[in-house]
Amino acid sequence: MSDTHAQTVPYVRESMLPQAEPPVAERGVVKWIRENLVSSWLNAILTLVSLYIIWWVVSHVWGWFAGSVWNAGSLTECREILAGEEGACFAVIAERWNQLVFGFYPPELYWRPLLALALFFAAIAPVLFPERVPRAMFVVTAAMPFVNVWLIWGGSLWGPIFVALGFVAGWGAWRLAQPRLGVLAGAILSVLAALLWWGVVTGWASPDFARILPLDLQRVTSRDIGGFLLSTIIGLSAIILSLPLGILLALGRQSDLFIINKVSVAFIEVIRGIPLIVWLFTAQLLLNYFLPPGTNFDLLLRVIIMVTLFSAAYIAEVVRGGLAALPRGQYEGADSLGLSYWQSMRLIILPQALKISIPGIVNTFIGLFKDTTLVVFIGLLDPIGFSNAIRASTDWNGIYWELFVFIGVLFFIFCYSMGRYSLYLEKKLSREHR
Amino acid sequence: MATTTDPHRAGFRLSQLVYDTRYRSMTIQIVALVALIVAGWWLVANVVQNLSALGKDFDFGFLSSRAGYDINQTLIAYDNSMSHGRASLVGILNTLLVAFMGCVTATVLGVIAGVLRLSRNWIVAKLMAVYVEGFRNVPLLLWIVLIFAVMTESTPQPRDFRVLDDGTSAASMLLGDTIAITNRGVFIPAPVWGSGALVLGLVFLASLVAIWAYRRWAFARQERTGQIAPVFRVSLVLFLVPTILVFLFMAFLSDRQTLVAYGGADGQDLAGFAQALGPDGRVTACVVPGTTQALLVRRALRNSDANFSLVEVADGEAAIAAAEAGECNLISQPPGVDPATIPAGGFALSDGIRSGNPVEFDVPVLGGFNFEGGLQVRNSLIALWLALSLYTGAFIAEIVRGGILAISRGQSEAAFALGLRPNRTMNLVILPQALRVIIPPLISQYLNLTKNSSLAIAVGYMDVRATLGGITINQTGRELEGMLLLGGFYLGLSLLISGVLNVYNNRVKLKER
Amino acid sequence: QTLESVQENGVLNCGVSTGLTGFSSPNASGEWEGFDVGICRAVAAAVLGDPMAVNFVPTTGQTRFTALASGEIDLLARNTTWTFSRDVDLGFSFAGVNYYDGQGFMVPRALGVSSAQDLDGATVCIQTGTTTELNLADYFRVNNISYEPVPIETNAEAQQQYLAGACDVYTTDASGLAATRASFENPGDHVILPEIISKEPLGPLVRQGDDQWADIVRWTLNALIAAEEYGVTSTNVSELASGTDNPEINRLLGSEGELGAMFGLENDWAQQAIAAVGNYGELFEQNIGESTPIGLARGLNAQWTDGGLMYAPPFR
Amino acid sequence: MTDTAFDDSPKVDRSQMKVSDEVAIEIAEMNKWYGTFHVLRDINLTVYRGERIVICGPSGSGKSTLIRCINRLEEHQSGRIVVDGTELSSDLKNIDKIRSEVGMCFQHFNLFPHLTILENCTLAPIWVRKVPKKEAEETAMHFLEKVKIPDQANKYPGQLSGGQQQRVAIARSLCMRPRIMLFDEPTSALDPEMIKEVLDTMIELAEEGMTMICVTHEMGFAQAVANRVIFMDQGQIVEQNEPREFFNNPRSDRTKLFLSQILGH
Amino acid sequence: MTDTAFDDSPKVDRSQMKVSDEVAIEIAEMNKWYGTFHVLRDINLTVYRGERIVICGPSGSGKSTLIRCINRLEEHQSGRIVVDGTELSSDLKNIDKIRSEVGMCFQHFNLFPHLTILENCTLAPIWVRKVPKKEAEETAMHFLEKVKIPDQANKYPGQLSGGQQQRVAIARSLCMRPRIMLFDEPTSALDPEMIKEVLDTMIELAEEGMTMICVTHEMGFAQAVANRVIFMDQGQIVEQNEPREFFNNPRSDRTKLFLSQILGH
Ligand SMILES: Nc1ncnc2c1ncn2[C@@H]1O[C@H](COP(=O)(O)OP(=O)(O)OP(=O)(O)O)[C@@H](O)[C@H]1O
Ligand SMILES: Nc1ncnc2c1ncn2[C@@H]1O[C@H](COP(=O)(O)OP(=O)(O)OP(=O)(O)O)[C@@H](O)[C@H]1O
Ligand SMILES: NC(=O)CC[C@H](N)C(=O)O
Ligand SMILES: [Mg+2]
Ligand SMILES: [Mg+2]
Repeated sequence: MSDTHAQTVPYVRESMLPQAEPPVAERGVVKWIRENLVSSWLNAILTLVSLYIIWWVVSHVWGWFAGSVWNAGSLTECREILAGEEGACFAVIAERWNQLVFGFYPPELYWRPLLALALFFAAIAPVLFPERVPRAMFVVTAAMPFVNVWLIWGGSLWGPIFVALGFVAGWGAWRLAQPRLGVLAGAILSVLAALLWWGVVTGWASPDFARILPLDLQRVTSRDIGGFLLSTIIGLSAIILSLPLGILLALGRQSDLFIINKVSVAFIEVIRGIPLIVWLFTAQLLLNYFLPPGTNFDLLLRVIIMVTLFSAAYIAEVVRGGLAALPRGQYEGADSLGLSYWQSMRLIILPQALKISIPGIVNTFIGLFKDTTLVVFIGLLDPIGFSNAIRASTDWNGIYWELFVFIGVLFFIFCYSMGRYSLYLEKKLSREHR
Repeated sequence: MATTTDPHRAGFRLSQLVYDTRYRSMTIQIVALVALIVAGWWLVANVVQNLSALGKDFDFGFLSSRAGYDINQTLIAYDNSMSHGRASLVGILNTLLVAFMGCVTATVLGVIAGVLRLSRNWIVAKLMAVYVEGFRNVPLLLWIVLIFAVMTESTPQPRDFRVLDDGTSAASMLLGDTIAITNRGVFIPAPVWGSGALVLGLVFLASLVAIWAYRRWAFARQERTGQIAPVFRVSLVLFLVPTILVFLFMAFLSDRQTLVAYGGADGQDLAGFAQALGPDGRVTACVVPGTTQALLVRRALRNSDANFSLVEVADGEAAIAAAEAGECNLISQPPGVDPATIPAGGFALSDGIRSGNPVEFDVPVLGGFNFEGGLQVRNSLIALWLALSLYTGAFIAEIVRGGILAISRGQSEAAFALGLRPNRTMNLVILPQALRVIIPPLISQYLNLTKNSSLAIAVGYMDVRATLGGITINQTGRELEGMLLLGGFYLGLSLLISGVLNVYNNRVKLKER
Repeated sequence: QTLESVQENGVLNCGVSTGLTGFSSPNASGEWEGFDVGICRAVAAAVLGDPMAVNFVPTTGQTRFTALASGEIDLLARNTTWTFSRDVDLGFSFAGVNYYDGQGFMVPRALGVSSAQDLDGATVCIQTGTTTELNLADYFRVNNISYEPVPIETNAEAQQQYLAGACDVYTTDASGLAATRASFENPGDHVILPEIISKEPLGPLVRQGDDQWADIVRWTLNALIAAEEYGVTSTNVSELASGTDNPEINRLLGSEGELGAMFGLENDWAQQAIAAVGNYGELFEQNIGESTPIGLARGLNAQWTDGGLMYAPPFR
Repeated sequence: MTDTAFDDSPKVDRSQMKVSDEVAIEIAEMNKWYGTFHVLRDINLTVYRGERIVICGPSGSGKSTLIRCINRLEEHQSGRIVVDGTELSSDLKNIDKIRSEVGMCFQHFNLFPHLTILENCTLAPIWVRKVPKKEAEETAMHFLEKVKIPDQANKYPGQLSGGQQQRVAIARSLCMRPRIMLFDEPTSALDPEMIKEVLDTMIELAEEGMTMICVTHEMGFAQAVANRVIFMDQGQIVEQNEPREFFNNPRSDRTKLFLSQILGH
Repeated sequence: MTDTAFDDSPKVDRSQMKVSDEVAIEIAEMNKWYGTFHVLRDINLTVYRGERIVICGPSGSGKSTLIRCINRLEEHQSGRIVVDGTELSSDLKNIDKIRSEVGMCFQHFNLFPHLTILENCTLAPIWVRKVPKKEAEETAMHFLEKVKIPDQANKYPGQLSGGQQQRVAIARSLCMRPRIMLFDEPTSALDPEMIKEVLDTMIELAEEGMTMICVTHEMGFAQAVANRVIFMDQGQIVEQNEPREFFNNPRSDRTKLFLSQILGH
């Protein structure tokens, strides 16, 4: 048709063609099926196999799920209700819901952990969505750890307040000393001030304050905390505490100072090279060997410390990645303006490096949160621990799937949504940085 | 030149320690070192004090004392009279075993899932996404206990395999009665190496060498003439065919061996001999454990519904001696033994048994309490192995997917535009590049898997944590030493693996400007 | 110094087993009860005057010694066998024996096994880190029969594995077997074999090197045993404490002499302990005796006066 | 700006480049959809052996899609494309044949970063043409000399500048001794200095009589070497003409608008 | 090409820019090694207050290294560098002092992307000079006006064009009220149109009598404002002269060769 021969026949289209519908095979469901399900022989077979797998799973699970019993006092009762029919016995969850979620936490005090959780979300909001949340919210962020400790364990509010004041004292000493005496002396002084505060002032003043204005909440011991509450407490406190430590380790690992560098490397590698479960056993059984004779403190606290150290090593690697991703020019830019090392870290480097690291940190946290289940081996009652305990009771002896499915689904919801969040962040970051 | 103020080069001032870059780093390091030493000293001092309060010392001598406990899965010879050190070694090997098996299957699963997740097939891709997200977002421990529960709760007990009087049984073995899946584990046929096994092994090695040589030849020829030889298919044939042929040939050649019985009449066959022993009599056969002869004798006896027991001896000589001493009344002699050389008091049964292939399979059969013979892959191992593989596989799938996605579409388009076929494009262009991206995180997943194998504790698998870090510590009270060794083992392993990783990384780094 | 730290904390850290009906198990409301738990409560009552001031730390066969050695717990009352190496090498002091036991086997009745000698090739569930594990190895070695051990952490898991048929035999202390069987749906379907293959004197233990604390635990246990001998029970103890004409009882209950003060306790320490948990006989009957589902006979654990081995040294 | 860069190069004597009557590529009534989006509409185009065609047009007008259809990197849904007498269908053999006849050069070069320059150039001859390695290397060196970078043969792509990389990409295609070359904006990812290097190479190729279809906005290049300029818009060929006419005397309004934009700035 | 961009700008009246006798920077017998590689060899250079020095030379000749030594982004190993009467030694106090006296402007701007333009400019004054925030912001706005982008103050660097970013970088340095400015190829990462914006800003600075050392290949700029042009090669100062002489009458062969290359193309 087109005889537009080379140099001879110029061609001009007079009227533009409109959009046309693609041929039938190229549109709608037909096309979708053709391209997505049966684009080749192999694909067609795969489709059939997948359909079979889906059918198999659904047909096995559906009856069990659809026929589930939600109201019964024991497995036998459940079986009676089912009367031989297939069906799950989710009654166990209904009955033990409180235990699985809160452990032995006194039921009338459930509002406390819930409030603490709400507070936690309020506190991380300015970190997660810095654009949308006013900066004043950082006050909540700073106060949250102390208030939450008080909310969960109860006791006098003055304890946490004095601990917090210790940090304030340290910071004050830093502000006073650093301009005059320099960084090193300032740092030492501020640590000393904080220690002095905790060691002397707190012991001497806080009981008095407690007497004058009690601010007491009913105490709840660590042994009463269990279930998802326990996992969450361990996970969240470890991640919050490990963040500063991890940053220090990352800086240490980046440092040119031989000893500091090597110590950081050794710490990170040793922690990461040994399974968490070994560390937990260490926390449970060996820690006392390393402490002065006679010291003995809460197992939960020890676990939190151990998990904190553990996740700090991982966070350090994440942050190191963030630091390495910053162009050298940023360091030089800061140097050329005359900022000191700590100033440039605090004002220039870390804000950027941490931002890049947030997805990694969230992923570390997901891993950590899953790993909190390991505390069952040292006798703490996390959800899996409770599932064992529940199965050991005569009422529910022989129940498996329902508990595992429930725990699994809860973990899945948490971890999956956090994973999505970190993915969203990654996308956003790569958009911003390009 | 104009004069500038001459900076006075004063001697060392104390402020230089803090303000002079040269000394400052020294100062900080010394402060750090001192702090470190103080902290270390504090810890050690506490340990010393605590130990002495308990009247304990720090001593690794316990490793050589008698362990006294049994381990159900041992890759090397072990019994309870051996030392704690040996028990630890058994545990270490068990850890390495499950880690190795886990890494292999996790890789296979991960690669398949990762590739399928990129499939154009919507259902398959979604199914893989469900697998990956499902395993990644639920704690490993939960998967381990879940799979263990499936294995123990929904598989039959060995006694369910027993055929009842009405000829039925609650469960049956698979694949021609060779595999039994029970709630104590899966019993599979175990290979027993016969006398020809060495030859077979050599043939197999030779075919590996041949494959290598063929590949070199094919490569050289391609360089020379450009012709491309079918490497994969020929390799596959070389891999399988010679070994199978030799096996068949040797099986064809294998002769019948002579069974020598004591205390019957000449000319009997096995059944006759058994009957001759009377209703209370028992055929006791002297066998060398672990040989094909032993396996075949046992099989023959089992099939003859005679009442029998086996006596284990060290070798053929010992068997004859034992028979002459009356400890057993049946031994087997190699094929073609001259009847005249049959030791005194014995006679050859009329129906010999086959002498055996280079490889015989010891098929599990139901015994008194359990399946006997064969290889028992215990539930604890299976649960741990499966869970670790599935869990890590999900992570590997993401790595593989990421690796393939990281190779831009332009690369395959360029290869297509050059006329390369899809499979060549995969082999020559995509895979070499994707592997560089994939392998480093892959190895760190191997590391994770190895560390996670310590969750064996959830299913009672006897890994190094259970032996050295569990029973040994418990029996000897050497928790400090034991945990130190345990930590050292894991640390050494991961340093080793990451060392390998570093070497690899340095070798494949892409050259850039 | 353990005494001081316990008194300072106001709570006794007591290691018990993770759950063995009748010996130590948490009830529906999360409160621990049982025979071993009774010892903990008695010691707490003697030392702190409050039987509820106990922090129960569940331990497995494997973790219990480390927990005690490292100071995680102050007292281990967890059906633990008194052996030479534990006493000498591991560095513990046994405070006496609260139950004379021996290792037994439990099999499903359906297997038709009547003797341990018939167990050749059987799969055996054992708790790891126990004497039973070692006894089992010795026993089968001596009798030249083979077995397949299935190592298990806790009694609950063992029970589960055993019921699922993952092992043919469950072996542990006979008392533990009885307690486990009692919690089965159909206890009658399982038999405990006649062989008792070892001596298992079970008793509470403490760290070596703190004699004062060891004495406190030892004599608290003895007080319970003596109380039974002298007919002091939880119901009549307060009445008897005001003074009787038996000087031994008076010394025991503190109305005469200064026994408590000798190891740093109040003089009414034994009275507190007995009031809290009852005397040895009461403790036994309430938790594991014949009237309970566990139904253990006193047997060796009867008073020496009744032909048993329970024999408390004199309070003098 | 880029015009300037090109203006320095010697004008090519177009009459020297001969066009035969043989048809190299014939596209007839070709249509293509992406999903329901009609990207190419009723394309009719015949390219004769030795012709040098420049395609231009606004972004998104389907230029890339058109030339990618020619070596079947994209599938067309109706109409026919005949390359060198072979019709493009889903027949794999035809596709392979056409792809080894048609060389393609991408905007982003798409060199294989894990292979040296030499290996990049010999890969396809060895595995597709089954040429002995030695011979393939000789050919490769020949073409590398032609694009003036024989000394880079043993480096990796990452070590070369953009212009050098694009020239390697051209050499890589040439090593397959294609009869037709397709260029998809080969210079638009390059810095101005490098553009010249690449255009020079392309002009040399044109002088040797290679059939070329080139998507580019280097109007200097079009004026210098093209036999025909094709202007596309909204998936259609709007105008085609020989270059002088095309630039000086565009007929369609769209073309005028387009030319005013790219020449004006 | 880039010369053209500059030629449009008005010629600067050089006589107006005064040079005092005071020494701003003195570098004497300075040597520097990277490992065993001797990058700077026996550098002697005295810069007077108010002087504007342009450094040029082939790539790798050590130009950047030299000016980075001046504010101690790199350490020198022998010889001395005295800036504004303070000798650069390993004494941190001196380093801090010099860095706050010497402004530096990088090829890639190195703005802080997480801070707004205003924050970029006030950061150092607030934290190093301890100026109240309000005052710092006023100063910053002053200098932003000077570089003609006061309206961008609340944007983030990523939202600005390259030329604007470079001007912000200059303003950021100026906010520290440095007495000496160092520029390291400030225009070479920019598109031609933007180069002019930046050069104009620099010329304005020069007119105000700022002491400047500038590594650049913008010969137009050198001719317009420099008091002295220094030519470096292989880590040494090969030639220095006032611009007219330098360009019209280079003495060393090395310089001639270099000039023929950069002016010729
Ligand atoms: N894979 C695809 N799926 C859907 N639409 C596509 C795809 N590839 C391209 N398109 C669309 O097809 C149209 C033509 O794209 P094409 O790349 O051919 O344009 P172009 O003329 O080469 O433009 P440019 O000058 O920007 O390269 C565009 O509108 C584009 O958005
Ligand atoms: N950190 C470093 N380690 C080792 N060598 C370096 C380092 N930085 C620069 N060099 C080398 O020092 C020499 C001088 O580098 P410098 O950056 O000063 O050159 P330049 O004159 O600025 O060149 P250009 O015009 O390319 O910026 C170069 O040969 C370079 O390779
Ligand atoms: N079963 C147990 O937990 C205890 C077993 C045994 N009495 C021991 O002390 O080792
Ligand atoms: Mg395009
Ligand atoms: Mg430079």
